[in-house]
Amino acid sequence: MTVQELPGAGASHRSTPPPWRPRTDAAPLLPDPEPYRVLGTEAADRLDPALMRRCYAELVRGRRYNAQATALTRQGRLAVYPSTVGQEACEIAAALVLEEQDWLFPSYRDTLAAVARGLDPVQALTLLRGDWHTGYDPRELRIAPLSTPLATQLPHAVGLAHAARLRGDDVVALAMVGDGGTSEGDFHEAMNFAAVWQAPVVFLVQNNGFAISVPLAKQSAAPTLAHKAVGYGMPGRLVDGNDVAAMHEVLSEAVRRARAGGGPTMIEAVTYRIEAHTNADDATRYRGDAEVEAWKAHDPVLLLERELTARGILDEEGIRVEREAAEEMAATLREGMNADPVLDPMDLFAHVYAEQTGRLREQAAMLRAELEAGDE
Amino acid sequence: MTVQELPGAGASHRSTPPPWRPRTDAAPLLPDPEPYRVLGTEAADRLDPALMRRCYAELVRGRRYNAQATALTRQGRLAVYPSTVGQEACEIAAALVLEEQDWLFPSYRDTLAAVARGLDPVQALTLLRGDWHTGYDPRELRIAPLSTPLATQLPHAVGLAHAARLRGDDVVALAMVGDGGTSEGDFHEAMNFAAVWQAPVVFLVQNNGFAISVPLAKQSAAPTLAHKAVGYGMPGRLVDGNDVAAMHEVLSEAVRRARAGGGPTMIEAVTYRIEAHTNADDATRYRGDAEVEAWKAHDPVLLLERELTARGILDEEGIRVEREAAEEMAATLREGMNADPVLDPMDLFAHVYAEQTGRLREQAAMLRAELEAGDE
Amino acid sequence: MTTATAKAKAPAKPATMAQALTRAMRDAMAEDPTVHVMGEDVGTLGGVFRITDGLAKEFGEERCTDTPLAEAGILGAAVGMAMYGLRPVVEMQFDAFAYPAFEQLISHVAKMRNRTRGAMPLPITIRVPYGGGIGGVEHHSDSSEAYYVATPGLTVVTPATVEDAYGLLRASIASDDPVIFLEPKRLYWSKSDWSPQAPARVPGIGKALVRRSGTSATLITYGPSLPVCLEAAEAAREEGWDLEVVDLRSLVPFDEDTVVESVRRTGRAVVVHEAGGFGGPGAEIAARVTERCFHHLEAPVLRVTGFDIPYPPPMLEKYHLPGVDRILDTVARLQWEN
Amino acid sequence: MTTATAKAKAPAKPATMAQALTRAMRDAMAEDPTVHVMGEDVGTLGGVFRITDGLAKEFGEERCTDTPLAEAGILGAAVGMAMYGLRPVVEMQFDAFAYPAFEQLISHVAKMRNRTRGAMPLPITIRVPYGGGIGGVEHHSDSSEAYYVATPGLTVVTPATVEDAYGLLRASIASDDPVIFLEPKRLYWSKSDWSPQAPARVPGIGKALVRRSGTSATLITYGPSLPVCLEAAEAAREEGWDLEVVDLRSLVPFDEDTVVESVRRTGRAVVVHEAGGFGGPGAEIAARVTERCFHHLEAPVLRVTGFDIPYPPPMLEKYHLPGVDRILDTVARLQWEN
Ligand SMILES: Cc1ncc(C[n+]2csc(CCOP(=O)(O)OP(=O)(O)O)c2C)c(N)n1
Ligand SMILES: Cc1ncc(C[n+]2csc(CCOP(=O)(O)OP(=O)(O)O)c2C)c(N)n1
Ligand SMILES: [Mg+2]
Ligand SMILES: [Mg+2]
Repeated sequence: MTVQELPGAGASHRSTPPPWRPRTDAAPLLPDPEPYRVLGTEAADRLDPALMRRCYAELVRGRRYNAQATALTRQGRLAVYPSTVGQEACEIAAALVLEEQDWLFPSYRDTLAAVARGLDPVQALTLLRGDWHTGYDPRELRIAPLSTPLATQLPHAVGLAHAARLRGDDVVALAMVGDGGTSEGDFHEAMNFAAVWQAPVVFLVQNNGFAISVPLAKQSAAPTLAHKAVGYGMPGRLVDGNDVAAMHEVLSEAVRRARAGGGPTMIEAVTYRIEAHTNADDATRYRGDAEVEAWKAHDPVLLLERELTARGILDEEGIRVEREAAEEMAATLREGMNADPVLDPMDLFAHVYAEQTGRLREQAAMLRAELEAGDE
Repeated sequence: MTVQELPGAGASHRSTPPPWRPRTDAAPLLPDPEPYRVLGTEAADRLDPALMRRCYAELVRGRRYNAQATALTRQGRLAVYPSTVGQEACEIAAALVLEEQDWLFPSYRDTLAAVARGLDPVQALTLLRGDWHTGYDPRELRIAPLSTPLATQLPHAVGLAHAARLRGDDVVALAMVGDGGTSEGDFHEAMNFAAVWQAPVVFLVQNNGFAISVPLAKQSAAPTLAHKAVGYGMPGRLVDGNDVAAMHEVLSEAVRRARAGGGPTMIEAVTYRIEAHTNADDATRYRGDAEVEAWKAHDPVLLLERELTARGILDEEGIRVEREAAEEMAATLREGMNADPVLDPMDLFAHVYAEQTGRLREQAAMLRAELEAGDE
Repeated sequence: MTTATAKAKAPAKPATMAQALTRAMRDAMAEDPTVHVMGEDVGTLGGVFRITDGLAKEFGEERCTDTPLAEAGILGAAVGMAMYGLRPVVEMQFDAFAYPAFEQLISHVAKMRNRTRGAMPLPITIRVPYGGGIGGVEHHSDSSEAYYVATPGLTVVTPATVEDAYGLLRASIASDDPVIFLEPKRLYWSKSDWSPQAPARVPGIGKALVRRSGTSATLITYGPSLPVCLEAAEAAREEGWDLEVVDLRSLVPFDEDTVVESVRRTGRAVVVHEAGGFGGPGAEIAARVTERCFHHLEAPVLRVTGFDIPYPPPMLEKYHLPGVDRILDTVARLQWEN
Repeated sequence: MTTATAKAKAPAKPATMAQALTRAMRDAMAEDPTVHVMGEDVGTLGGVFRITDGLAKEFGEERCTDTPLAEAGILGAAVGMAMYGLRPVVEMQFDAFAYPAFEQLISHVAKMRNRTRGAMPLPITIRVPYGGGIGGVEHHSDSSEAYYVATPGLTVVTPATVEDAYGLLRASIASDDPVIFLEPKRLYWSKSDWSPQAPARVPGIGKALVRRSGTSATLITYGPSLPVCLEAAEAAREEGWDLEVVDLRSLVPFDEDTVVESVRRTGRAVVVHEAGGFGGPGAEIAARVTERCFHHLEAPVLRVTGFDIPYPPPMLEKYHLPGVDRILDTVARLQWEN
């Protein structure tokens, strides 16, 4: 094709370009500049007392669960534990907003969300105890395996939600990831697939300020992480991640939207990792006490406790009851984790394939012989 | 840590959360809703006649280059050619806005940008002729190898720009990618690194409507691709990619900004791939004529030609001169490509490592023996 | 194997490997509504090699889907779909463009069954057009099987004939394990008069086949190199060698018994493949065959492979690819005098 | 080897492999301003294994940089930096977390020199802590060397001693080719009284070392398995075997000559590594050694490797890792009676 042959040649130079319009209106996709808050604001007048009591109970249990798990690392009962102290509101809200048929896709840090969804804590901690990788059947409670490779669980959530939608099933997938995880290519690809497919997924980004030692400022230059949503054509929401009422509301709304066929939402929960990355980490190497103290004053359990006490929804007795329940849970967990797991080395060869290859049969036989020789 | 021990316990329930502010103001990062245009608008009054004559000359040559390259595929002189007919304004502007010391990172489609930057067309087409991979020394004209794996060149551009900045050198990197390429994880990671590092990079996304057969609607649900920028904290700009004056202006501005230490910019050029994906593709399988015709009427060469003729900057004679120059370039290219490339099979073993491994020496000896036996 | 309706709509009798592959997906989709095809350009266009031609038209875009351009996203989404009970068939457009999906493949696809103690198998078929010989520019001709072979949990299959293209792809889609299905690009247009109306009863995954019987030595090969080996075996007759040719058909599982039986009989063996030699699948085959046939071997097992270099540009690929002469030269080195 | 200023600031005499690695980077950075260290948590924290401890403090964050969390981005940016003349030293936090960077590695890092006819070499060192034995949860103990070994253009190095950790890392950083530098995690805290003040003149990349002389059979190994092999060799004395132990030190280039010389002498060989056996590096070693030592071999070359399974959870890893008993059992199968 040369210029001469072009159909428009000779026409006025004010020709109109091919029609253009943005595919969607960007304005409604953009997050508010301030994290959404309920506790301590007027919006708290609308709180559902029963729901908040439930949240309070879960938060207290969650806090206790964190303390217990960390204690178990000190006793050598857990190989490693990434704590969610300070992030319990996110974990709890994520679990509570889902229906039975929905799916949760936790990251390696989110054992608490899995426990709050109903998973047995010992099963939730199997990976971190080290007797097997995934300590539960993901289909039972619809909780995907805890994902160690960061952000890789996000496309899984999209694919699962998409498949359910194709099948006509009423299923929403909620996928959790950290601020650091948003830098991975898999985050990007998952967000894009979800938006293009209008899959019923909710992406919950817990911005806890750090990826191990790396602070958010070295991770992203975005106005907020929630602003990433607009680039995929989905709404981004910014929430105070320590405000369980706000978290529950915003997550519920996103789940409702997804369920109704309105497509995916991304939520940035602004929160803080109060403890070190894991028990193996030394947080004093990369952050000062002042920041930690400021965040401790904005503690998710405390925020709700104050709100509920001020409103007379919770009293000393109520607090005592929940703490006792939490202690019971902790005792059960301790007990469960004190029992040595039953190990069968021959499990190594199970489930590599549906049917064992010849080579694996041979290797299994070799190990069996070694074990038998050792027993003698 | 339990609730009781928290420092804020007992305080008023209207405590203030830790200070919050968005890292940057999102508003200036957002693209205008309409692609920026100069030609055929009042902004054209400010055009620099000399620059526009230069652009015109390059556009005419570019169009001719495309025609010639496609002809070469029919003659079997090129294995494959991805044409940029309709996209010449993007290709030319990308080349013209760079200083000598700057770097261009082309995708596999962007041989024309490389040629417009000064690369010998035969060298630019070596990859597509098939006698070697990269037909030129990238350091000579500071043109990175044409990148076949999509979006993988983007982090290279960021790294190079970052390195130059660390060294205190005045270097800007301009990286080109297609609409389809924005879906890849590497696009995301490169954008993020660039923004966090405030690297002097300009990302030019040519949205030509298709990734082979896949239309933009199946690729992204974003309002515009330029909206992706805000999620990284860099400005996104939307431009009419067929308007070389607009392209030149917006790209220059971004390059200037990068050079001045203002960080990266992402530009979406709205354009159209007039021909098939490559000569091997059959575009009738996935799109109708009407769309193509509408875009032909908005041809980049024609748009400029009309503007310049209307303003008396270009006349019949000027057009003739440029066309003749383009014919000459085409004749030289034809000639260059008609010469059979000199092949040395032993090149296979050169430059795999700085120093050949023993195994490679052995394999090279084997091939040499085979070739000698064949010669006998 | 197909339903009555499916038969009615069946495309013309496939003659090429490409057509047999299309037909295999089509029949699988007709039989099993959980089979979903996905990838770049697989829908409207039918794929750049047209292997998925007609599937979107027959089964709708939701069963044969043009995805966004992002291989990790494609495979990751397929994992999620498989978790929900679908059987995704993923097309990677070219060998080298499967690399972005490597983390999903290694850390999830290959391990999911094992890490969930069998609770969550992933019946995903990943079709990868592989190898050279088609004049492709760089990154379009890799033989990447070494990566897949070294990854426990993956089944690695590669057909060399039109019949096997159909049979092995059907078997791969039916498999409850993830399968890397390597399609030899340069055999896409190879022909046979095989007819799907009466599909030959091809052995399933994990069974090698002796494609030519012989007594002097065994050529062990697969995929794109099978026709070359058969040609070499014909040419070898002039030199007085009667070569046996074994087509592995799957690299994992590796059918040692068939190979070992042959090599014990012939006493000599050459492994032939296009992938680079160093650390390539041929190394495993040679090592294992030697281990099991040591006292039957008259000479060490040799390998004829692609050179240990990045895949060459189109005009030089003929020097790189294992050809008849190179195979015969290697057979000649099998210590016939000793 | 170091400048006067550098010496003045030098950290205390390294005793562990971890410290030797730190010291190697430090000395390289002090000598050559183009050496840049980058990766996740390498700056302020000094890396999760503390291998980059102190570098950001001594050389500034621009020379030792905490990157965003994205491995393809890290390696891709390093490619661009190397194109501009820097020498990036990239840390991948764990073996399995290098997989996201696989496309950059295979399609660019390994090929850039070749595809530009030598115009654009990429002197990048990619440090990958690898292997198990440290009680890591899934995805933290992979032995991924098979992937690297099968990729032409990459040099693949792995130290087994404190001295080599220093010497080989220096050599890798100095190399004009991209080097995969595999650090055996469980040897990070292994000790020696080697002193960097008088660095032993260690042979550079591509030279294997006989770590123990012997006459009965050769154990061929590298990285984390070297101490196990040395222990096995000691234990073997009781059985009457005098085992030679060869430490490969680099898998690419593979120092065939040293290995072949040893095996021709002993007539028997076992390859030992932690990576899975099927398609693992041991296959190449066994195949090649057999090819070159065929008539000297009393028995086929055997392999003791990790099983062909996803890496097991911490409590079961001891059953998976090649240990002294498994090595001795295998040595016993080297057909001593024949
Ligand atoms: C692909 C990948 N790269 C690196 C790591 C190592 N790693 C584990 S946790 C972590 C930091 C994660 O930060 P973030 O996403 O913010 O989650 P958080 O730990 O704060 O919950 C890193 C780098 C990993 N698990 N996966
Ligand atoms: C990583 C990768 N995946 C797939 C391909 C195959 N491929 C080549 S071009 C192309 C479409 C590219 O579309 P776009 O980015 O819009 O660029 P355009 O061709 O329109 O210039 C595809 C899928 C590739 N080259 N690289
Ligand atoms: Mg975090
Ligand atoms: Mg395009």
